[in-house]
Amino acid sequence: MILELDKVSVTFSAGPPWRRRQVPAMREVSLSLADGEILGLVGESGSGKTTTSMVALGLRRPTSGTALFQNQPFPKRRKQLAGRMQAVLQHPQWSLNPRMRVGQCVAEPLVVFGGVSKAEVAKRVMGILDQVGLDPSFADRYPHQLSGGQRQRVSIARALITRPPFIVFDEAVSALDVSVQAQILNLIKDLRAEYAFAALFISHDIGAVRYVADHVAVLRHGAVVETAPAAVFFGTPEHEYSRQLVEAL
Amino acid sequence: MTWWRKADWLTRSGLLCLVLLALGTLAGTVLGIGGDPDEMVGPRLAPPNGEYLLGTDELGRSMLPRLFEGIGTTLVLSALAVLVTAVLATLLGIAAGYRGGWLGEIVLRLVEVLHSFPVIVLAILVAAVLGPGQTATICSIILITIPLMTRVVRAAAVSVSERDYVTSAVISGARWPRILSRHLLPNLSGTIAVQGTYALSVGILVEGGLSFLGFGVQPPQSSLGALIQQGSIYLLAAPWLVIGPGIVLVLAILAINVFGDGLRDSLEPREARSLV
Amino acid sequence: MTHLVRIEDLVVDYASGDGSVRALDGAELAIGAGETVGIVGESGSGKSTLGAAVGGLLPGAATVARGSVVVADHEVNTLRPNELRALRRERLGYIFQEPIGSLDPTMRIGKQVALALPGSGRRADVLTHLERVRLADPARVAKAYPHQLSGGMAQRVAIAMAMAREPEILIADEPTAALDSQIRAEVLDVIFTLAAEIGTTILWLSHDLPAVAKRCRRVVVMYGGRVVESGSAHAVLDMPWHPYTSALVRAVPGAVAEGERLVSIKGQPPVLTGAAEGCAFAPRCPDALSTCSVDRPPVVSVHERDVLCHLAGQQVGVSR
Amino acid sequence: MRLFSWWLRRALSAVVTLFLVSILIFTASRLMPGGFAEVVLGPLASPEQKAEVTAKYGLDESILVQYARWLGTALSGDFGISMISGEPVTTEFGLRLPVTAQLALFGIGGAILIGVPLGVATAVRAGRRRGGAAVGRLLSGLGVSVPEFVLGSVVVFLFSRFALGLTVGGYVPFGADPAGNLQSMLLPAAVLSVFVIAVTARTTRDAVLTVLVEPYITASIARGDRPAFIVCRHVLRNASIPIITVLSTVSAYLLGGAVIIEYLFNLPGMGTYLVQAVGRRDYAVVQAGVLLAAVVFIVLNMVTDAVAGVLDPRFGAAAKGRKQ
Repeated sequence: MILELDKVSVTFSAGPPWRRRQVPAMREVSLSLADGEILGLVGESGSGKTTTSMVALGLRRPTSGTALFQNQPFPKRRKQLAGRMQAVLQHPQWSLNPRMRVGQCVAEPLVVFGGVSKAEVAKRVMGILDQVGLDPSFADRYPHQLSGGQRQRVSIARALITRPPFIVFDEAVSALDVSVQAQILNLIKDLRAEYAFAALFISHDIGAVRYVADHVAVLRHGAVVETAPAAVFFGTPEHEYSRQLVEAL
Repeated sequence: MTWWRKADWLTRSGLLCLVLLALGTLAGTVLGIGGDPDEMVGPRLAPPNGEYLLGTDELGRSMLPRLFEGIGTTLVLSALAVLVTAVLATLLGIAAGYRGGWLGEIVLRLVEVLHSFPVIVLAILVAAVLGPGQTATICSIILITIPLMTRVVRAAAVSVSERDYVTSAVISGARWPRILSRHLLPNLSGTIAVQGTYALSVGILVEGGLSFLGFGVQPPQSSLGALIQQGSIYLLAAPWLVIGPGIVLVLAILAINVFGDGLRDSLEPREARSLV
Repeated sequence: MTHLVRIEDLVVDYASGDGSVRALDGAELAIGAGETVGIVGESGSGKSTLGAAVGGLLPGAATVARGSVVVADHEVNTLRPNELRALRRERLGYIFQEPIGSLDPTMRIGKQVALALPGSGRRADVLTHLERVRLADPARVAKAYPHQLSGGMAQRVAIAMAMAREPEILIADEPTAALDSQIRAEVLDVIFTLAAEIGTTILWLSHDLPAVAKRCRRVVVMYGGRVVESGSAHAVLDMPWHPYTSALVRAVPGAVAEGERLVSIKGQPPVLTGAAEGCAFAPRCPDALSTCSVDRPPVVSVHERDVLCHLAGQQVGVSR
Repeated sequence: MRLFSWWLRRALSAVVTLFLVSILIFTASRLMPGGFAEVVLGPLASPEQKAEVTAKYGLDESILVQYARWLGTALSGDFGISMISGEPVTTEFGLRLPVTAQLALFGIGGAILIGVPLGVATAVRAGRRRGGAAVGRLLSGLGVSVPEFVLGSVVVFLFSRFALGLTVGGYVPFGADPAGNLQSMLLPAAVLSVFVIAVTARTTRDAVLTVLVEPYITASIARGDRPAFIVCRHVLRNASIPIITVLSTVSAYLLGGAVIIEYLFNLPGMGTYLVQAVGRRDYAVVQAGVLLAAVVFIVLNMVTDAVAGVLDPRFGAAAKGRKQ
């Protein structure tokens, strides 16, 4: 198993110190993700999708329950995870540092990981840009010279450059136009076939999830209401809420 | 410079005016144009004439070299102070904005305490403690400009550190020196520059005010504020003593403000909306 | 047949940092009273600009370079300010994308609705209007401030305000894009039933082709600042004539059969700086002819269906 | 209830700030050059005399005890005795506060009556024509760029040199001669107002411009509302928070003593007094004056927050959620 969440709950505290309220964001969420598998996570806004992705990435510790990555608890030092997990996040306009060239952006995870020569980094950057369908000349451009779809390609290139076994796609295609969204979904599918990474694919778009995911989990009010293999889920959804989602397709 | 091409005429004139002022002063001081600022050369309180372009003061010193010295002192003191402010405010603002937690609370509280004093009153308190002079002027400017700049940098740091590229860098395993140097500082530099220009104009204003009250730069050293203060004693008999430094002072502050406005507009372009 | 809205050869430019961007590049549209029209397009296709142009609501950076917008026999672009306001007040209703943002955050809902009502809006009238948009507890909503409402509730309030004066035309600019999928359907139900009751013509701007096809009689597809295809919803969706429309239909991930590959459109939507030389879709079009990138395609009209494509003549010939 | 707890927090926070401010002022006053005894007795006093004064004022006790005593007496409204005049500081302040307050009133009046409308008008007009923006920027820039002492000097020169109807200086209390008082206050108030009005107008313009692009303004325009209606019903209230914040800053600045104006026009207000006190090393007066200015500022800030909470219902909620 690459990722295992076992009865993970996360609560935020709100209110003044003398009257703290606990706001639950995840309630006993259990999910598991095998190597090379894509798990689609569906839910409305406020259902706990983002918190789940934060836990999966080790950016937030569970209030209770355990989260295991590659069968081990998340290390204290972030550096130990370098190169092993990456994320493609939501907002196209802020996914890339506007002050860094595309080449530097893509190279960053590799540079942080260390132990790779400059020439090797440059070679790998060109290679991965080609893989995501961008011309090598893009390496010298700045993000503001790119369209939304191109930026998302750069984000995917950055995520893949260390060849991580696990990637989180958090609403990675939601902000894209339909015609470009299809390109990116196809790209994700093609790259998965080649690199065999496992992924958590988070989206409120049930159609996109159906297209890329092997397994589906439905979140509602912070709790998982149904998990099933994609074929089963879209054929015979069990939970009432899942049925509504599939019907809306 | 793409920036220069995009800027409008007003912003360009502001920057140009500032550069000319600084270069002119430098040239005037280095080349000794108009003679020695401290030498009593001519008649007392002579109006501007061919020999003394800006007239002479009550001791018969030529005003032109004194004005050069004055601009130099004012600009150097303010710039020095604002430089310190910029460095401190950036560090404090990022610490409070990116790190947050108790450190952020302490920084915000300190800033609020400093912010609780009216500008000139704080300067007076500093002058009372340190005694009038250049040190007091610099310290006053720093203490006066630091609260606002820290707040603005903090707010900007909060919003930058919430952006996806910072999260992505953290997920990649990047540690804070890299986050700071590659992500935060480059994306905060615009905000810092804009706030820096505003702080510089406040700095010049404070120097002037403090020297005008007699707590700033002390004679025989001259600064724009000190020149105006000394000149105002002979205001009726020799208005040129005030007019020269006054015009230069207004020009310098205006140029900086106009330039700062232009810089801000280019960083945060805002559209105007008609209500029709 | 007289049209309620008639847009002819409309060209709109936006001033931007380095020059200008063309948002509308000769858009043509005619809408009759009582129609339900869905305007579909990706971001940058010009649909929002078109919607804004109907009410003379273009922002300051926009200039109308050419063309006319006629609403109920008034030429919008040349109306005097007070005539334009009268037109908006008496004939038009607008709903925007941001439900909570469209309401004044410092004013209670009841007060805002009252201000939108004709005459002096009384409390009873306010509650009636809030009930009409099927808000569960109108009295409580009337007392609330916008930030205390959910997106769906706020959008219902916005609908109530837009429909308060029973407009002839309702322009809804992506009214559900910011809402969750379940609430979307409910809000759209409210809009369409209310409009049907009052007899309001609907102009719904959306990027969701299937959703539009479900609710609207007519679909208008925009690309590169022009209307590239328009016609009855079923016809356009079932047998698209324009290559862009057909690509768009096939690019929706939910529509593709299990195990089948999505057909994506290569390249990116264009950003025009001036009039497009030929067809704006030509660089991405799989069937482009050599004329496509040089000559602007003419409108081909057959059976109340308009297509803007060099290929359309042949296709129509074949399918006839 | 929630509002109350927010209020409690806000008040506590103000008290903490005030406490820190008082420590800062106390520390600063201890750091001022020249020991207390030397200042009282002059530089020629003998060591015995110094020891006597030191004991008398409790200066031989620990610094904490001294601070506590100072704070205690200050809280009860006793700021000690001015060393120059020998009168209680409170009495001296009582004489000078009215002058400062009157000046402040003129300034605040100018800011509200001229600055705010000017800012609103220029912001609303900004969208109408292009090209005029740079000129507007230049003018508003000029307003905040002319230091009071420069403008003041010009005014003093003009009115002293040429007979323009008003005289410079010669302050008379309002109670003694209202007409003469107004005549003497008119010029300083006018000079003061230029800066204050420019600052207010700039902030107002910025705030209004920000509000004008909000979707609810577009929605209001789309409903066919008139510009005047939109400004009164929607724009003003939503732009109010930055505006009242700048008004409060301006007020605090004015009440803290429009030091330079008072000095220049020789008005016997708080500012002039404070400048004299520093010059004569009258530390009790400096301490009290600075503390008073800070208190005014902090109280005004609290009032501002209160007004903001009333004007914008989100404000209280946002301030409450800040610490999450």
